[in-house]
Amino acid sequence: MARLKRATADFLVVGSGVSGMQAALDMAEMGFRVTLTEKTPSIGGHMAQLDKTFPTNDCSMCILSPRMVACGRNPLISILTLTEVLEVTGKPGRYEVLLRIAPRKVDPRKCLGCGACAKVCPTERDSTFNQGLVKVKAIDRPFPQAYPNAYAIDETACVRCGKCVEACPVKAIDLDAQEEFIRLRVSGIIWSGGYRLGNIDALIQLGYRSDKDVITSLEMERLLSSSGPTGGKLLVPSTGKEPERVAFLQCVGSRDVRFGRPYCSSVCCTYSIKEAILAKEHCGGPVETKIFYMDIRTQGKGFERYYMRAQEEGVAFVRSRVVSVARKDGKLVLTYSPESGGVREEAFDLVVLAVGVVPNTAPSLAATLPAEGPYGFLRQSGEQLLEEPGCVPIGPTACPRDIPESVVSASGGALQVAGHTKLRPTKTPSTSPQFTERDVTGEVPRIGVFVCHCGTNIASVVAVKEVKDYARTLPNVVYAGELLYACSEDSQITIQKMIEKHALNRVIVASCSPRTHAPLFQETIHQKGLNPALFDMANIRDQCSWVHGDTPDQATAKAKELVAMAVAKVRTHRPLTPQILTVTHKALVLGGGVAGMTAALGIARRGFGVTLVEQSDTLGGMARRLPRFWDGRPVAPFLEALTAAVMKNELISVKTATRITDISGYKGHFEVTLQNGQEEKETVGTIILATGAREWRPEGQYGFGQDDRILTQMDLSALLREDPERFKTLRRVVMIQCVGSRTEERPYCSRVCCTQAMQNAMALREAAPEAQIIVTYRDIRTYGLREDLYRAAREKGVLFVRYTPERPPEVKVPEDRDITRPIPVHLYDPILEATFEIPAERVVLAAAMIPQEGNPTIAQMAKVSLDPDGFFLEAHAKLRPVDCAMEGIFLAGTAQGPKDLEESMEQALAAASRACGILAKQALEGESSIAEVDTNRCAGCGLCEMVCPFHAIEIDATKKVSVVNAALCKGCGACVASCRNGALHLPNTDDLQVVEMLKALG
Amino acid sequence: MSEDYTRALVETLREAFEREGLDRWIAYAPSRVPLRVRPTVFTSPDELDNLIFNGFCVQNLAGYLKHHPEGRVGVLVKGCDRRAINVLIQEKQVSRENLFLAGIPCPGMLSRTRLLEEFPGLQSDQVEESGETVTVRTPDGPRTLSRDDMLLPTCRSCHHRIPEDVELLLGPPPFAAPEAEMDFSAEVGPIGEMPRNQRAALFADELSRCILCYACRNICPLCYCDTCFTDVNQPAWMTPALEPGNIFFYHVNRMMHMAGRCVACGSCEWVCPEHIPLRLLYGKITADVAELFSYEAGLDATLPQPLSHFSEDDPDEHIG
Amino acid sequence: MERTPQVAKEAWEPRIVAFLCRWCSYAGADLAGVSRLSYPPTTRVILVPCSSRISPYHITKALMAGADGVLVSGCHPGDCHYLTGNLVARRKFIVLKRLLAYLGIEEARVLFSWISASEGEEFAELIREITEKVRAVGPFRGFLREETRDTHV
Amino acid sequence: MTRTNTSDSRFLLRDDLTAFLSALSERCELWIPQAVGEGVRFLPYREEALLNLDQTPPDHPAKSILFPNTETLFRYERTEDGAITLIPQETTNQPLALFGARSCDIRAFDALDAVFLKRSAPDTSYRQRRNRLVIIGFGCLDPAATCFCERMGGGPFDEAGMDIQMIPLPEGYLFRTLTDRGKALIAPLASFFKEADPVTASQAEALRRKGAPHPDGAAVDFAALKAAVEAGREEPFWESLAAVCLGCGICTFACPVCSCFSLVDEGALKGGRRIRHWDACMFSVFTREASGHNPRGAAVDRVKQRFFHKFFYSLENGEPPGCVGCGRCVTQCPTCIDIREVIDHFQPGEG
Repeated sequence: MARLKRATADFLVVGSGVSGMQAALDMAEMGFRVTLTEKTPSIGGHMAQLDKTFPTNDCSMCILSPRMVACGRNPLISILTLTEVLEVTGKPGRYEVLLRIAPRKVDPRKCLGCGACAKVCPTERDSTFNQGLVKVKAIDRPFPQAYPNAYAIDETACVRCGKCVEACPVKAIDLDAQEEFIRLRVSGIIWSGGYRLGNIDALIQLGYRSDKDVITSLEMERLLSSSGPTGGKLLVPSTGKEPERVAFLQCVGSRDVRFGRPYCSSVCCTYSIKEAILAKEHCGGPVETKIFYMDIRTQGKGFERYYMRAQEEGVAFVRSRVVSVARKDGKLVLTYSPESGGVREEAFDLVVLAVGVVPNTAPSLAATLPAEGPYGFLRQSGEQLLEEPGCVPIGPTACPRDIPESVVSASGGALQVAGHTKLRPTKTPSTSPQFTERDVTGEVPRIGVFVCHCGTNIASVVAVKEVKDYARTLPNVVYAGELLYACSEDSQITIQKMIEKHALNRVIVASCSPRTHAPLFQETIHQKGLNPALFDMANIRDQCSWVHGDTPDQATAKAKELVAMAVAKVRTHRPLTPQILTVTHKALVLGGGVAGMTAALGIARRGFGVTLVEQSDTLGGMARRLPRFWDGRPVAPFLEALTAAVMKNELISVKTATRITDISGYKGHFEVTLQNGQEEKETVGTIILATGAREWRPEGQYGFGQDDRILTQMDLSALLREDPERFKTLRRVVMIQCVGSRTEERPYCSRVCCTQAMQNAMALREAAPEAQIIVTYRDIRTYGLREDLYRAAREKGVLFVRYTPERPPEVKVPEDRDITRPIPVHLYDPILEATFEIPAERVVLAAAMIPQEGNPTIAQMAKVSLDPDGFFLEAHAKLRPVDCAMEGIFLAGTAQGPKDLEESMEQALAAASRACGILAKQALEGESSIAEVDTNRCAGCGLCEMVCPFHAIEIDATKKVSVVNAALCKGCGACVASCRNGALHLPNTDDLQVVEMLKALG
Repeated sequence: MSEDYTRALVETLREAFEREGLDRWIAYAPSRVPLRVRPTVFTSPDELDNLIFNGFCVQNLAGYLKHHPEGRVGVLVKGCDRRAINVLIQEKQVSRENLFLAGIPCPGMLSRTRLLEEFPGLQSDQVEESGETVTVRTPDGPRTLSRDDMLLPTCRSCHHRIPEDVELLLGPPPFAAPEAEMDFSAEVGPIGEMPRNQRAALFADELSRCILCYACRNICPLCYCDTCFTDVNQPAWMTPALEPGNIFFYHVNRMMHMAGRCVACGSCEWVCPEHIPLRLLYGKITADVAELFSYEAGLDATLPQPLSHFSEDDPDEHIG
Repeated sequence: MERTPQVAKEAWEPRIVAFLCRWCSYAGADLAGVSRLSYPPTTRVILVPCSSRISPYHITKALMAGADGVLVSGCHPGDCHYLTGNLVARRKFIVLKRLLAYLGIEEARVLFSWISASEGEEFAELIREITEKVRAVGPFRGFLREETRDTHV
Repeated sequence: MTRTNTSDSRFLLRDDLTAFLSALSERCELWIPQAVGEGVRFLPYREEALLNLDQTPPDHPAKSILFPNTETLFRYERTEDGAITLIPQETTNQPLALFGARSCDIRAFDALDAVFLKRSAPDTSYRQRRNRLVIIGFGCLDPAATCFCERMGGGPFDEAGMDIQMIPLPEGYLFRTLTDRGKALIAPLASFFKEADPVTASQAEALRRKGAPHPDGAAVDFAALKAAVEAGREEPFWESLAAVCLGCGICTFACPVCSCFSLVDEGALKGGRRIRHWDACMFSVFTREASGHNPRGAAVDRVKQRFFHKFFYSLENGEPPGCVGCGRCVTQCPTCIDIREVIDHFQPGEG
């Protein structure tokens, strides 16, 4: 008998991959109650399956797992797994959603994740998580870090023998459990359906399924992962040996009209580069890796450097499409046609197919969602991004994109649907859970030490058991244990159980970096009543196993010492309570371009005041020079509408011809000094940097500056916007790509130029149908759906000639400057191995997008960092793409790196969304470790007052002692170090802790 | 001759004491201890009869201000006393308005150690100071010495004998050493040029005698903390165990505390029962602060101390 | 307590206490790990909020406690998460560095550097470099130990 | 300790002193006064040490032979398995010979004995050293202007506490063996000595009887001093001393009698130890309690304590007075706080 329940929430997020989780978390930050549904037994999505993430090679699970745990623990997020949407009715602001929850048959609230059930289960099936590379039992947990950390029964494999029911120590299994239905009332819906792997026919054509050693890129991820079927050893499936040669075949089922997938999947080039680098790292012997590609598309932030690193590390790149893969003499033989012509055969041990992405669709949501775009994607156009639909598609379901882009779209989507309910600023409950703390005052320290294997990341180098055994001998350590993944949900439960069992009052986790993982564990112990400050970590991975792989014995010795130091430190920790900081419910957006305006509007629509500061006299920024969005929609009417909306919004105060001269303060309370003839001060709770970028003027390159007929793509765009007719007599145009991009000086891709070249080329074709247009390029990077433009340009007869950086085109500006004569451009064709002279009437240079000159000044004022290219640096390349390391400051648009208009808007929405997460709160939690004065000891000399960068210390004139202003103190400790006699203290980072750690040195 | 000077001094100070309505006057009085005077807090103008000023007035009187912060206090200051008071003002330990300073152009103070070395058993009344000489009456008749030769090493290199910014600048005593030629840190340079291991041996040797009695700290006019880093526990930086590590730790960190503050009064050196040449240590700090930050301690109470702030273009030779 | 100098020369590996600021240098060290850049296992990192948190006490105490070398690393000038903490530290450390050198401590034993969050390779190289520098000067035998005569009781 | 009935005098030529000390050092742990830097202190004998018998009194008292500035009471080691082993200090029965100490320093040992041996629980490490100690005292020819041992009941040639008294004479030293221990110590070294001829003996005897000039007044009546000090507990006199006292503690470090100490535990993960070290009642932290309260919080309390200990509490406890008149605190006090003035204030003398 199926049960039907009724429930309400503010919003529903369908799909719990990294995008869905981000959307849910951002909504919870804004104070909304969110229901997050997932059709599989665990949240996490595809990212959980990845080994490492590009371009930093961060461990995917390591950065994802804390997110999963954060979602799982957020009191405003309720998670429903094994759940699908059956039906949606209603309208924006008032939807009714019918959900079906398939029977897990294991009660997740009871299940310990002990695995006793799986041990006795007699039936096996393919592991979905491991892409069918291994078998698992009918009752299983998808992966060790799964959330909820509970087993589930696969009905299709289950034989109902009942052995698991008997084996379960907590009677969590009910084989007769039935499906459930929920009728959920929500104001808005986020569709985060994600993607699936591309066309199987394309795969089969290249030997997939018929040959075990032809695998997909996702299977490769599992083979590389230490939690995968081979424990992170790259082994050829048929032989079980390490491969000597691995081939990566790009664009399998992407950019291929034959399979109905003409678009570019956008992520495959960089992930293949990653897998090629990792293949070398994961094998004992030397491995040759070769990537067969059409264009290398490393357009993302930091990706070009990653591509260069791969080349340096010996990954070979072959520009060719592979025709066939066949088994000959025990090897996989690839037949392909190299650029130099002819047909070549080459043997490999392992072939990895870079399989494209296909959006998942949701028929039940079809009526609610925006119209389906090309190829099943649900893209929002620029105009649509400004709307507030009741149901928003995010992540790769909207268009092919990578993780940070998906996270951006998720944050932005959260803000868009939030339009359908009133934010309740200053009334929002704190999202940080409150736990009753146990008073440990006067207790003898009882320390628990948990040593993490991190799969094999630590355990393959450091003798974990030895470290654990050693930890147990340390003073005040009453428990020491090992964990496979300390960050996984099951480990949190283990830690909590041990806290209870051994009455622990201090906890050490020896695993990775406290920078990334301390908050997770702190919350774990907090739930058990231990103040988060009664915790510390020993970084035995990032600063030990990962860097001392060639000296395992010494790495183990070091790990032991690091644990001893951490134990000595935590022994002296005392509980700390964070500062409560009030919030000024107002934002400042710096930069009045499209990104800045979009962000300002997004925030103002949520009911918060915004000051929009623009240094020029007009709003609009770079968009004023752009004729079209990449999808062809005109920019001008859009820009007009956006500007009007901004100007007319009463909550937005626009300040043009204004500069910022100082920023001080902190998240929730920034003081910004403005200068526009006179000085003005603004107090705001959050700041968005949307200062844009600019086009490089390539003086001296390709004759630029010597002849007016040599111009940049932006110049051409502006001219086309003004009057395309002026070009109607043109006969020949040469466009040169990558001018100033992908060079030694600027080792990054400017991302927008290829698409812009396509648009301009086609616009010229339209204006001058007879003209010959030649685009000379290194790689065409019309990523994602923009590939359609490339195909269209080719179809329309635009000519493409590749050049290599060694033999770039040469522009021979006539010495007599006779503008009636064409400009000879010499092109070397690497395929024909010949140089051609082209008499061009216009030479169009795709000049690099470069950071604003003012960035360093702003960075210094705002205490944010710049990346090596001079753009603003985000807090984390993958998961915090709009946050700055300085909390309360966010990034929008090209200030963070090259993007097109639509992408800038998406990021602006995301920044606004994150900003609203702060503005919606009544108060924020501040620093918990701030300076304290021992007034008995303080001599009132005032040295601390002098050195404090935040003016947070003053000498009390009557008492003649220092007094710390808790709201201003950031806990840097400069005062503590300046104090001659130790009258100042920084709790838990005090001299005492330093000395205790030093005393634990061996 | 010096008696006349003392008598005039007493009368001038007595007059100021009364006129200014001071609560106390800090100066020197004679003692029975050979070649030493006693710093004395005079609480009434009458007591000043006992005041004395001669070449043995080595104690830095600024140190007595840290114990007497209340009321209006007159102080007889030499150059180094005055500079030390400036540092105390910078560090909010005294307020300038509570002080009445009578500055005495310092004649340079005599080294008791040197005199006793030369004349074992010498008593104060056997010494006569006049002009640029010191005359010692011995059983074998008087012996006249150059005052300059008999000065404390720190006084020999003092360039700030005349106190500045005082309420009352007294006339020069009828005995004085000539203007100093060398610098406080003059001996530092050559040591810095010695091979490293020789330097290490030199300091190991000198500091090995330290008994951690902390007399150098306690006599320092600028050491006023109620609890010194030597005495804190939780954490204990060091212990009183007489071992090279503790001795080194004490001296290095005390030197760091004195960087930009030491006024080269030499008290720590003459008080040391082990005769450790502490000027070689404090001279180094002083020389570096002068070279790196163009700063000399105690000359201007309105300037920030060099280690309490920074400049964008500070030297960074040490950043590797 | 005085450190007992390690005996066997061949078994000796330098031990370097590294005070790293949380925002830049510690992140740089993490990045070296994420990038799997190999460097010798000679460092024992103590995480501090800012290089300005480090005082001469910490550095001298580390040497007293058994370190053969001490590294203090903070953000590059201008990058300090706490605005200017590193610049105050810079002044203090140049005085200390010169003083220790003057007293005869080998310069290789006390090192200062700026490492940013993106300088994983630089961090790894720094550790390789200072490890060799410290190795070259040998184990630290304690303050004032060198060529000194027996100390009194 | 057995005193021989009659003293047995032998003569050592000045030129043979070095060889004698060298030979003696092979038979015992020998401490001699030596010049270190610009001062003189008692340290274990070394071949290259610069013997100095001339400084009166040596800058440092001889007390460190019995009561070292820093003494490790025990050590412990912790092995990697967490086991802790206690390592007691090594002991020896080898004689401990103190050579060249003057009578003031040796009389001070009585006061130390009273503290370390005669109270409820004798101090084992002190007792162990005390039992090994054999003293070759030194007759004091030229007391300093700040010496006042005779006022305190002693004298430059006082032989109390010595096993051998050594009297400096123009050509050498007369060794008067006073106890069996003294006899046993130098018996094996008989070859260095010759019989003291009558002239030498009488010269020495004359010196012994003559004593030294003492300008500083009459012998102290300790009972009267004790009563006067007690009666004067609240006198403003103390304030006048405290006004100039820097609290530096040199007086206590220089004093042969002062025996304040503290215990400190030094511990690290790999091991540690407990040490005893000299402390000083003049330090403000000496009595400060963990709470911050200090029963002797003001300088005057501390100055008073020092003199009360010496002239009131010691006597009250039936222990020797806390001053032997060596004058070191007088000469070394940077601000001329003069114990003689304290005595004179409460018991006006003749000087």
